[in-house]
Amino acid sequence: MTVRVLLFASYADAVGAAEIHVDVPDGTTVRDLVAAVRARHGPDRLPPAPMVAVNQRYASHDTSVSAGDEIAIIPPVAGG
Amino acid sequence: MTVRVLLFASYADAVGAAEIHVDVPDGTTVRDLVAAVRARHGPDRLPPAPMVAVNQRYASHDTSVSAGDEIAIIPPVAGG
Amino acid sequence: MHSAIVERPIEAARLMTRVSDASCGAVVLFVGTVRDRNSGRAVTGIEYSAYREMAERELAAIVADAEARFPGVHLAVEHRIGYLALGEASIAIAAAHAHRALAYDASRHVIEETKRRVPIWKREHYADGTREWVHAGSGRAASAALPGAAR
Amino acid sequence: MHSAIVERPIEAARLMTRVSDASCGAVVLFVGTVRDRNSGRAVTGIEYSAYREMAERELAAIVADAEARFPGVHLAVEHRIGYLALGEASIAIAAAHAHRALAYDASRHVIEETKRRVPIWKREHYADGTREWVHAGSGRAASAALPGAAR
Repeated sequence: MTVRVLLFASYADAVGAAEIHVDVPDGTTVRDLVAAVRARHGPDRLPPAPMVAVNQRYASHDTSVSAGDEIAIIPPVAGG
Repeated sequence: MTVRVLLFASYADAVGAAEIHVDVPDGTTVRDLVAAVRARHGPDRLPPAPMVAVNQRYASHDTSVSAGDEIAIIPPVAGG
Repeated sequence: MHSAIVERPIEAARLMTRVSDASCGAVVLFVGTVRDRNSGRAVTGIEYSAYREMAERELAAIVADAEARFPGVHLAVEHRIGYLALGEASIAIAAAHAHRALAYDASRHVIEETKRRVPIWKREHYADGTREWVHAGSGRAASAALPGAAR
Repeated sequence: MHSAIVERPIEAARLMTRVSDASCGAVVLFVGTVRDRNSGRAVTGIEYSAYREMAERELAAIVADAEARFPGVHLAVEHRIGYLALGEASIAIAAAHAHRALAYDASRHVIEETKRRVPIWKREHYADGTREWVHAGSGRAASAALPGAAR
């Protein structure tokens, strides 16, 4: 399946895109998805265990990902 | 000597004046002055050990009072 | 730093402007207002009175102490006296600092010290037409005959 | 309660008006502004960006949680995004309560939670013409190549 992944701030700069599409097997986890992004774009572009949101909620790396999900890889936040 | 004593808020209401003049011996203390005021105006008008300021600073009841001092008997404060 | 006892409405926005500068990333404003109930009674307004010269001196001392205790904080405080209607501000404290923790702490310190030691009193006016001096901490209005420390 | 991510100047006075009512004797306003130095570098402005839908959701959740945690508090919060010049407000939090302790505590809780979990980022612009993403807590700007959690 193809999963849409949003990138923000320093991660978007590092990868060179604010949105990417990643091919992963059905039933993949957040952990596997992050590994696939790092393999494709370079392991120096993203940390090995970044924060991830699935459908706009913070999710653990064990969460299963479905094709329609909105996945976001989230740099350390700095609001306020 | 005659000492000028300021009263405020509920104490002024209780004594019926915002300022009184009290005759006390030279070298009297705040404690003696308060006792003199209570003796003259009625012991139910003021508590036995109210807060007192001498020349606009909180003072202990052992403080000596001079004729020119500005003495104030201060009800529990309620600002803010 | 700025502190004053005033007899006009407090302009909180002006106090914030006074304390803010380019080095301060955090401003905390505290505003105390007249509320409609106290100890279960309907309040229509509060009359604040002060031992004015001493109140000004104590408020200035509190601000100076706080600026020493919380280095780098900028403070501006005004306390209003006279008759205040519901919702009107009796006190406003603006505290600015490069970092928020010190702005919050200084603000809180100033309001607590003000309530503890500035010689200001308030008489609540109630919906039933009565009015009574309020003694802080007791949570009750004081009787006229035997106030304060004797209770 | 009110929370929003906005792309216009924040009107802090309006947030205070929103939370104030006759039952609230205390209002605490926190304003975070762009300051002129960070980690020893001269800053000229900050560009805030957000994962906007999620940021709105997180901010609303923080406010709802705070109103449950501090019963009786009224809250209004806005966080601005886009480019902000020195002194401009990035966030304002108004907290009103009958009693000051809860107004202060709720205000502090909302700013700490916002900094902890709302997906907003900032890129500082420096006097020397460079700009860098800032990672909160690190106190340092992030390198472009290896940001955040890996450091």
